[in-house]
Amino acid sequence: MQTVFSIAIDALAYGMVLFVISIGLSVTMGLMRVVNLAHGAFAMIGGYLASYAARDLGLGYAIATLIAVIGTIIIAIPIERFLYRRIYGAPELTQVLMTIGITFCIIGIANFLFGPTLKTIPLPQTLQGSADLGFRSIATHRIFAILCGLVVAGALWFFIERTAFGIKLRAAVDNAAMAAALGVRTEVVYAVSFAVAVGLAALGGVVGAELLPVEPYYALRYMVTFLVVVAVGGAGSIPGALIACLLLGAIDTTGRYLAPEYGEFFFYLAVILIVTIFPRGLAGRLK
Amino acid sequence: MAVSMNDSVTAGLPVRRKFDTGSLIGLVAIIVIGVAGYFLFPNNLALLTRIIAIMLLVLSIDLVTGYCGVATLGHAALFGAGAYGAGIAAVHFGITEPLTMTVVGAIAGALAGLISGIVILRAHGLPQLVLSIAVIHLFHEAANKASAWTGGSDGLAGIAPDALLGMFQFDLWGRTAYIYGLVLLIVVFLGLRVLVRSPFGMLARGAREDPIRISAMGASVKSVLLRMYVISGVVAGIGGALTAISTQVVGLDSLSFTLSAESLVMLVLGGTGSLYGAMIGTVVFMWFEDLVSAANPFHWLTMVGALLIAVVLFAPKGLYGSGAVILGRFKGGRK
Amino acid sequence: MSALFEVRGLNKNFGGLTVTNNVSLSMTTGDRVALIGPNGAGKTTFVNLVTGHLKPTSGDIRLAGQDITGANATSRVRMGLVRSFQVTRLFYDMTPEEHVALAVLQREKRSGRVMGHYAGMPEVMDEVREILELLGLVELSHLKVREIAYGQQRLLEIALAMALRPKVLLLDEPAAGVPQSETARIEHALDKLPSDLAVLMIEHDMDLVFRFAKRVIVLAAGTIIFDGSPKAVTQDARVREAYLGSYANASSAA
Amino acid sequence: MKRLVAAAIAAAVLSSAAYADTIKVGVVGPFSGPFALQGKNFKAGIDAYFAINGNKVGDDEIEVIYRDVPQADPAQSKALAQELVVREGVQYLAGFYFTPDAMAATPLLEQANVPMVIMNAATSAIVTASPYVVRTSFTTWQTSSPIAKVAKDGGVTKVISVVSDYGPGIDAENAFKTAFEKEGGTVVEAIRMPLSTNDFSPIMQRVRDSGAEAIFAFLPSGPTTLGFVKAFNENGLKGAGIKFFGPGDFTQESDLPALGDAGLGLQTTFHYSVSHDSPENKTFVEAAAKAIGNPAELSFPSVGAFDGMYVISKMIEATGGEQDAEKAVEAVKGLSWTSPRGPVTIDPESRHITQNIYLREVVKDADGKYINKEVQTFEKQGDPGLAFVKK
Repeated sequence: MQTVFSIAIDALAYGMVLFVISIGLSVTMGLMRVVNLAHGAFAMIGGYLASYAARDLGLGYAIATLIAVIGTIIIAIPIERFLYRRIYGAPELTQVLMTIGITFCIIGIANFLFGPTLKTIPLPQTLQGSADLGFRSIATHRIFAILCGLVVAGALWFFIERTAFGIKLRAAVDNAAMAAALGVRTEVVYAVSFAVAVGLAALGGVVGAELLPVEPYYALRYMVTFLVVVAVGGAGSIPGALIACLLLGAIDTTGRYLAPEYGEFFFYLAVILIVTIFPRGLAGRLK
Repeated sequence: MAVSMNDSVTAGLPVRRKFDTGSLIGLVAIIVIGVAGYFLFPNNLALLTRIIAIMLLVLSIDLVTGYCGVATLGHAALFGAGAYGAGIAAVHFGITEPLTMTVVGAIAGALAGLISGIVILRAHGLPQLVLSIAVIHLFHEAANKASAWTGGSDGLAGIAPDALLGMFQFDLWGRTAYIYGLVLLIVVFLGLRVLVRSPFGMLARGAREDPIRISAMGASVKSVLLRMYVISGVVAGIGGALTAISTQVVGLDSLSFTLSAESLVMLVLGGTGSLYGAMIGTVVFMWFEDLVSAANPFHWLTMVGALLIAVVLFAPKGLYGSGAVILGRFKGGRK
Repeated sequence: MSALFEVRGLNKNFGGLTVTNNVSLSMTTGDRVALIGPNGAGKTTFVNLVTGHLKPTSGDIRLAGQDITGANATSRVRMGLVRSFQVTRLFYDMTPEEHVALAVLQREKRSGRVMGHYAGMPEVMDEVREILELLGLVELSHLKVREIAYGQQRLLEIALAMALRPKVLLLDEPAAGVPQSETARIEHALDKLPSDLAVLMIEHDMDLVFRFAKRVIVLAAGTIIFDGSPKAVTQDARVREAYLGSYANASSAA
Repeated sequence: MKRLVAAAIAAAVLSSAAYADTIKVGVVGPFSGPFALQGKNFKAGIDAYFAINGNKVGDDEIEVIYRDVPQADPAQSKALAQELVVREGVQYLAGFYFTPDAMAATPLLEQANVPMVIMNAATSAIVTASPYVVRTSFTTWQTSSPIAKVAKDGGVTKVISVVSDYGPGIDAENAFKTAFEKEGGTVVEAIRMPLSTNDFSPIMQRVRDSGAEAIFAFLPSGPTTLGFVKAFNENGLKGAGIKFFGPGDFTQESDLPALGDAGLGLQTTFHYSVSHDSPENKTFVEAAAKAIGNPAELSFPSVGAFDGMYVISKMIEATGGEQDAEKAVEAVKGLSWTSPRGPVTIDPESRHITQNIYLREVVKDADGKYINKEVQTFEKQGDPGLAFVKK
């Protein structure tokens, strides 16, 4: 029983970290219909900025995170303006080519600027160490990541479902021409949602850095994981992504506990199974 | 509006001809470039052979992606199956005759095509992409686990193919391997030219453009795609076997996501839906990679990235596709 | 004795909503039947049930005495139940000749061939020519479909149906979207359909219906409310009721 | 025609060997991609050698030509090795970070009359693939075996082995198991986890459940080691007094700053520490740090490359610049010298390097820098893995 509990906690923590990092991608893929393989690259930029701010400038964790999110958005604005805008509505493969190209460039530049070594983001005193749960201990930063995930999920849900901007966004997604005719400036809507997605990526890069350390190849290394999460959840759905992350986290964690040598088989067979049963992602059926 | 008799109609009439000029031009081009490569880069034949092997993989992706519209990031599974098939045949079963090894590779590729086709064709769009990713990881992991057969991450070494046709040794300079590769490429190219013009080729093109219409004609789209997957497995398998024969070692990289993604990039770079696009994309990408990584390995990734972005911005249909459009416009302007 | 095509007690519910309600009809060789009904009457659902794209909640469908209720869409086509589309579904980068050739090859079970070109198969070519000639499409046979006019694309839809040599043909609004001036060509083409073929046409254009059909079936709210001669249809009180207001054009056209 | 071309090439190759006073060495390694750091270390080691000893052997000048294989890719490695031999006319092949890349190139050696000096690839079997292979790095068996004695001496009898599920990981597991059982200990459980594992918490749970007193772990150096060590600490295993052992890939110097305090106290066995205290190493580190630019990036492949160049220079000396692979290899069999890592010998039998393996502990030095401090020396260790190579 204790073991089951213990695995469940690990699964929850891992799933929530996945959620924080991937949810931005779900926004770009589901709401903006862009296969954005460069998502990990933006998360990585966030990680590097936070690491630079915290380690080299000696700023606090909260400020470093803020700098990472805002900085990444600022970096992303020209990229959106000059590159992404060219591929909205383009065929999937063209989007793949473009976003892989962007990823390669960002990796190359990061490698040049920061070097190939691992970069860490020093945690504040409160997030260091572990909390004792009685039967086991759990790292404090994992609890923090779980909280972050919940806050992000709630805020994003509110943003999309309950604000005027959310209404415009959903209208633009359903029918861009119609939304434009009704006076919605779709360009602005797209730019803002892109900024939100990038900001979330950066936040995920910072919060998840304890699990997925920042280094130049971060952007490629975890690309597949992000894609899988979004596809399983159903692109564009927040509850879908949340359930997918928790489910995949649980499968992954259980697999690695019970039979680590077959962990990979477990995970990908489960992915195949889920995708075949729910071809539009988990949210496709839940709605 | 309705176009009555004009020159484009008459221009279309020669379709009736039995002789396929397009294939002939392609054939001549491949031979000329191939022979030129042999004499211009006599010391780079190993690299050229590698380009041919990857070209076969890219052609194979084109069959399912370009002609049938299936998005896949897991096609190296077919290539790697061919490579391991030929390699295992040589190392564990003593089948070292190169032609037989190639056939074994083709069969292994076809089998892998069947298996991945069955899985991948169960979804569309992004979920399909993810299924293909899952497939390649499962193949990779399986090969890693079966290290008694595959050598695991250390690679399958000790493949020693016999002399080709009993006469031509696979030598240090890689001449035999290169010429063998070139011949394989020509055979595959001609075969694929026939295939894409054949009734089945038309059916496949139709299945990409409008699957509902195809099923209203009484053909099962899924069966068309699956058959194409198997055929594409044969082509990729031959490419894999060529690698196994020419390098005499097979590594897990031949079953990797990286190779799958890279070769898809090469295809899109050249332009999907045409055999020339696939071949041009491979040559340009690999040549560029070789050139840049030799010149400055520390920055080649940035430059390759810039190349890809430039292609999307300035040649959105890929190098060959956009080239053809520009050429067509030029011709049209002259008329 | 059985009819060539028969639908018995067909029902389809979506959740609590009954979209097709106990529909029965039968057709024999050479029939020319028009299925009409106001918008929302359930015509599209009916077509989807018959072609196998939807599963009926109950009831069965028989073709040439054989129960095909459980057969999937493609095998129904192979058994001789063919449909055309209301919105043109063609391959825009292929020529009309290729379209028809593909249909002929598919019918002949030769579409799986990985070798050869249809131009090298004289019997296929002859038939393709014949069909294209019959429908007046020969001149366009080597243009890409995207380059030909919409009216001609509609003709090609009919050509494809003919090439499959069906026993029963479902024509889903063959004249939809075609300008008035060109409907004559469509009508002309419909006249060329083999006389032993049973045709069920779904159409809004009442002129076309009256000229083409020997029998008219009216569907309203998922139920057949009329099945009889074109003459009788305008006199029928229930039909008038079903159309009143919602379909003013029908009365004026009648 | 064909024969003519062949003859021309052969002549070109031969002439470059006979008359050239420039001797070319082809180095294959990961100079870009996720492992670029290791390639950079190759280059730093080689540059350091030239900075200290000059690039001349007698009248002959050594020229190094680099070729990039970003990830394990034997086909590419073979193609590049072939190109180096045939086009560039290199007399020596060297480098090779990954085992399959080295294996792929070995069939060329005999025909090309070229010796190969392995500067990193750590699978025992490579030296058996061709008589022209010499290795100046280490094998996973060599670095993983001594820690069994450390564990035993520390009073540990039950150990759980956790390794990445790929060739070197399995080597490490077998090496440790063999050595530890010989010492009389038991490996209670052997876990192999996929290379792509990011979250190690469930693994740590397994470790805890196994009741072992210590963990033996092997992961390839790089990002995952960080997550592993952190998970070890955060899941309370460190606090519970479970000891941590592993070969030095875990605590390569360039990863230490990222590990930070979490790494303190980790005990690993390895053939080289950047902090090794000897005059030879001081000179080496100075030159290599200058060559690599950022001293924090300096790590173990540099010393393999440095000694590899030393071996090659001895080969050139012995052959007088002539291309003669057999003579060259023969000349370095049994060669002994003092490397930056300590005294070493090329074992005449296996052509693998015999060297000291050190037990090191991660500590903070006087400047607050994290280092691997050598605390114990296992002298003259050969490669125990050779005995297990399948013939």
